[in-house]
Amino acid sequence: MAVGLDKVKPEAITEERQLIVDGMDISGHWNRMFEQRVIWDYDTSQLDRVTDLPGGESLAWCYGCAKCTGVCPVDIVGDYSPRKIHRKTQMGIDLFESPDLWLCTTCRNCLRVCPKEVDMIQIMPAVREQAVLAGSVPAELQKAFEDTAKHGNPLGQPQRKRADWIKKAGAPVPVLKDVKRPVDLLWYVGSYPSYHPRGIDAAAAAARIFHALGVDYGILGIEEKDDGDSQRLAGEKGLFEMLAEANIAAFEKYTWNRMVVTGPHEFNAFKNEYPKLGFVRPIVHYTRLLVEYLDRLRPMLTKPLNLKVTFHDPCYLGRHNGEYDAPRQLLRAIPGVELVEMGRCRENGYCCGGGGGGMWLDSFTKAHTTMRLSERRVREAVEYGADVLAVCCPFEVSRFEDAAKSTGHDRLIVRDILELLDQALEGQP
Amino acid sequence: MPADTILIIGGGPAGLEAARLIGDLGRKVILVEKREQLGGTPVAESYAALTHGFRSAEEAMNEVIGAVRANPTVDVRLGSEVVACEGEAGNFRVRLAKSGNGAGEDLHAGAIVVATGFQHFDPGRETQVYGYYEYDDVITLADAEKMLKEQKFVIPSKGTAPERVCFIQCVGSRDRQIGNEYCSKVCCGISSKQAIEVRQQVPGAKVFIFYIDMRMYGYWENEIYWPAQEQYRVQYVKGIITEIIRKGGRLLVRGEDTTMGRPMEVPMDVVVLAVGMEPSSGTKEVARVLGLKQNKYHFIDVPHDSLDPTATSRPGIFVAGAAAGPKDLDDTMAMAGAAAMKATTLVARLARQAA
Amino acid sequence: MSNDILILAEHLNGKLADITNEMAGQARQLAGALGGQAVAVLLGSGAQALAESIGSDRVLYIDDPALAEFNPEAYARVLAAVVAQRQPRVVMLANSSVGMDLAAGLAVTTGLPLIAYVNALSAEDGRIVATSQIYGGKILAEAVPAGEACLVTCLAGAFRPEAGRAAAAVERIASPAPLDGLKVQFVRLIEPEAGDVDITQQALLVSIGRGIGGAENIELAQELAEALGTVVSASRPVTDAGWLPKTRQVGKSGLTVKPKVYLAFGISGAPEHLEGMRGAELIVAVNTDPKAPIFDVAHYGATCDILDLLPALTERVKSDT
Amino acid sequence: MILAVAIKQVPNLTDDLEISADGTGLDYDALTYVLNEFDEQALEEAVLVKEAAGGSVTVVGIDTTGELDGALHTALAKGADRAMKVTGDFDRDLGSEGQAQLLAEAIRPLAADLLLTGVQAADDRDGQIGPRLAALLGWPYVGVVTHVTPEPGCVRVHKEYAGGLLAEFVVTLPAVIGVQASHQPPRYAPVSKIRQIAKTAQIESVAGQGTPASSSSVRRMFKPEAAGQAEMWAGEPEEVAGKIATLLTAKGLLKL
Repeated sequence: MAVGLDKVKPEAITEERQLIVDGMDISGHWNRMFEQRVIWDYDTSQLDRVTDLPGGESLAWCYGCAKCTGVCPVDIVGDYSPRKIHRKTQMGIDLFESPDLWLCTTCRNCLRVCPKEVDMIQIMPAVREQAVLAGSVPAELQKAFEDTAKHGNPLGQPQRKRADWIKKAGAPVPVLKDVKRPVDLLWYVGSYPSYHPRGIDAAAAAARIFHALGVDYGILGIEEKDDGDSQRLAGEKGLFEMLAEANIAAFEKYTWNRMVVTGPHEFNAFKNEYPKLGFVRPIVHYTRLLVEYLDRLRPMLTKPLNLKVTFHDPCYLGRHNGEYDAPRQLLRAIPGVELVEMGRCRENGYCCGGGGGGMWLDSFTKAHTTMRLSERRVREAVEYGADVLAVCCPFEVSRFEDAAKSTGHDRLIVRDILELLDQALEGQP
Repeated sequence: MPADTILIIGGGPAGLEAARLIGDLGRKVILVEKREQLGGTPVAESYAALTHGFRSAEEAMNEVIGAVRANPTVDVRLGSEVVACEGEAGNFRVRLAKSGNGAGEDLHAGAIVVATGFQHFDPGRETQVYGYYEYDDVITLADAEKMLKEQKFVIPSKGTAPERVCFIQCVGSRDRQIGNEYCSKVCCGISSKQAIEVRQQVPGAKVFIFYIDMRMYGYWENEIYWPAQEQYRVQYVKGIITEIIRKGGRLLVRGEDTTMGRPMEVPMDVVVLAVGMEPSSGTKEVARVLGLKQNKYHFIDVPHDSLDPTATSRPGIFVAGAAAGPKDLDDTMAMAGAAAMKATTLVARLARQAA
Repeated sequence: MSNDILILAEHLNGKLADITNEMAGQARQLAGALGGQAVAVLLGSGAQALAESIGSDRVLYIDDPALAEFNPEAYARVLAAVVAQRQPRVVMLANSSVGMDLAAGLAVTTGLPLIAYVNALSAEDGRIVATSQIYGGKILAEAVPAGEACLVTCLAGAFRPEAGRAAAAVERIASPAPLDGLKVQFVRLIEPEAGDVDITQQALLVSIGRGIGGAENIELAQELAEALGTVVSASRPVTDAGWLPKTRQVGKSGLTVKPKVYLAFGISGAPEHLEGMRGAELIVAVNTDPKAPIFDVAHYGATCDILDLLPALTERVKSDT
Repeated sequence: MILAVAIKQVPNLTDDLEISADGTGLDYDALTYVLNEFDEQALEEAVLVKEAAGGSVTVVGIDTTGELDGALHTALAKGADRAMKVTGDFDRDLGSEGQAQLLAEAIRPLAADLLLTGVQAADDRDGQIGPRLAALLGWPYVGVVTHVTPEPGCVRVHKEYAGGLLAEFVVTLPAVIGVQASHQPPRYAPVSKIRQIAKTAQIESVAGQGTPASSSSVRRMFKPEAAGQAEMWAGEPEEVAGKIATLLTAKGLLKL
């Protein structure tokens, strides 16, 4: 099947298996003859409810040009786009109770092209917050909120085990509490690299690379908590603020020059959101940091990998923060790597589906779309002939690996750029 | 010796502006107006606020009228019509008749500016699809202007504040069956302006605009359309209304929501028809008396020369404003300035050549 | 004041609870050290036989139809009267659904100190010393009462039972306190829902705790249990979360199990849980926290991740059989 | 129905607990606190009763940590209507005996019909608060309860015994109920809501009268002997699986 052609059956023609109206059996395809087709009212109060919220205003600005629909990753696997949200709410459909509310991954591709700057990155969190306050949240997302509130990470792992991964690092990992001296870089590891087995692989690779390069750094260990940005975008702003306050206090406890982060979501949080809470410090994503070290790193990359690699731009590194080149520079520095670009790349990069809370809405999203965004992306990588799908966001490795399995493309290897660099490093097995 | 007087026909915005400018240049101007008052349609039809700037129409027009009245070289003849015209550029002999009593006057003019304006399309005239004369609560932009000016926008049949108001665009415009294929240019903007005013005066009212395309050129886009949508939450729905029926004490407008691809039947308290512009009876009559060529729609034809947009088919006679086709006030005033300059320079040139 | 040790005998559905004789044994030792007697108090109706099966020095059997079933208010009244009359050095109650309803209230009405969650009780130079197991079994606190006398609630399994030893004398008396005008009315007993499997009848149990992480991982345990021909049981957090039915719960508020082998996966070993499974012949515990109390009762232990271990073991079992 | 819920904070047991220098208590400075999980159940049951029967819920606690506000805000976010704290110069290890005395004074003026509290807490060294409160207030008490159904003038409760056996009681109001588990899992209070409430909510403060003395004292606190009896297996999951399989075979539970 050609990529992108499988659209969901529109909701309007869903057939009720059993339906009796006024004593008449209109089950099955007979439904279609009797469905309510006329728009009988425009109850704009639903739109007003959205636009009355701080952050929700811009939904009213849509003049229906539909540019967003053309680039919305969700519309490709479902029936959803900001324009459609505007029209539906204008017609009186309640967004607060609609599954649409949870489908947006805040990937920012709509905002990139929107002539009216209808900003779903503000609208969705604002509306979701109200839904969260009203207790109307998909169960799996609520579980992630609860876990984050209770344990400081959405995986529900104990806080005291946050630094346990360093036992698997294969290189010394300095913890600031123990080193007791200023460091050049504070490495914010992040929840998935700290707890998720595939995230730990990337964190361990980073530790080995930093060690090989002689980077002067330290981590917060068990003093680190989830950045909370995706929870904010999913509607739990209070949780974000709570985590941010705790993190900022931990950051300020130690002396360091710059912060390096593993994940784009965390990068976005510390660069763009934490400053609103008074935390303004230099932040760098690991790809940019390693590009700075490239002159020293390149000679160490001696083991050719001989792979055709394609790169998936993380929404929160690329579109949200404008970094497209650093990851590619790193990949090109690896001997034997042939970099092939997918059709959707850079500014128009496709979304893995994990942003804006999508990471914790897997079954929900699955139920409302024809396929996962990650599955759609994996197919594209295969279509463009890649052996390896390279990523640099801790959400993505497990998402794409699962997607490769579920789409039958087991041959596709998914690796964090850190893992590929580590693999090419001299002396690594 | 060519005449140095310039005749201006029409005391609306275009005629007034032309008279003011020519008068300020020290030339003799005779301004002829059929009505017993100056100010044209904005005054005669009680316009509320003018775009752009939302200034009171009455106040703005009084300023122009005052400037004309205060100018000693401008001679105003109210209640007068041009009934005959002979001669050529530099030497027009024009007969004026006092409306009603037939008293006449002969004038000698070096150039003429026609500024006889437009009239609103009569929505009851053609196919009656919107029931303008049938339903009290179906009104036109002009009717709405009056209510807005009085700060009393109500459901006409009840006298109470409306909850739901809609505008139907392109009434009498862009319609081959009616014979008006042209776009009236201002109705999208005026509807949006009125929608803003309704939202200001009746904050509880929901306002919808049903449209084919929103045609908002120039400042209308950013000064009217975007604020109407973004600040005043006017709802724009693509898909024009085809018919209006009465249901449960309300009006039910029926059409298709083209974006959703579904029929719509929407209850409304007030329906405002965005009627377009047609040439006024004065425009058609003056064109006949002066022997000016008219276009297919009976507006005064201007030769399609972009370098000369105020010229008519008769040298020495210029046209300004909506007499030459639908136009907003900004364009009308600019065209009046151009026509004034054209007429003045022509008379000066002829005088120079004669000397 | 006497040097007697009073114990509240506990019985339910016509059966004496194991802990009664556990306390009786400890009470006799303590009474011996203090020069008093271990006196069990049994409240009931038509329960003479039960009274006779208690291994204390003496048994005070208070027989009243109002005491046929446990009623916290009636029990509290009677006990307060008995304590007032007998002035014991120590009153021992079980840290059970019954004892927990009574002890703290009795402490208020009698003015005696209460030491709870006791797993060790002794007399040092005539003074009572009791050790409480608190903070989920992580901490022990050795405490002494301010005065000479005190109340304690005892953990199940803490003391060796005085098995098979009949009471020397059963004194049957009427209730020393009026039992009318009760504000608490017993209505009925509700047997646990049948239909689901009976985990008490299994020779082998795959038991999971909070370490399973989420409902989605229950399947891993189910697969192993299926391969082993048994069922999955759980600690309280798992059934509270609704991941498994209540009938699978092992522990204080669940069921007591005594299988040949008990596989405790991701169970930390709160005292309430240990109470329900420490009787298993062989206990294997797997928990990533090497300090988890479950390792105190387990015979074998490992600290690997159960989410890795469960599929590995399932695989192994399938390939072995 | 006027409902009251008595709550308390307990050390977070997922932290490593340390003993203080004098060996008679915990190192309180190294602790973080959470709401006693049974109190969380009691609060949920109270809110469920309120939702079924109407009325109001007042949450009361002794502020021994200086951090009780957080727990009270959470309770308000979950549906409590009033929050009260008893303040004073209290020790961190103020026991159930002292807490119950202070709580009884604070609760008495509320004229509550029903007081719910957690059946126990991890630090109840000197017994549970619920029965003490009941005795001090002169109200009946039933504990280990999993279901509270409001009826006119009374509540019908299910009390749990070992093995899943339940007893049903009818308790005349006013009464104290010790909750083991609410009949629905406690709801999630969005942090957004808690923080919103924290900005606006009024927590009523009641000054505690004196510092109650304890009738028993801890003379030594210690951790249980480390390394219990278990023989520990090292190694990868596959190796552990192999050892378990061998054991099961030896016990005749796994037939080759």
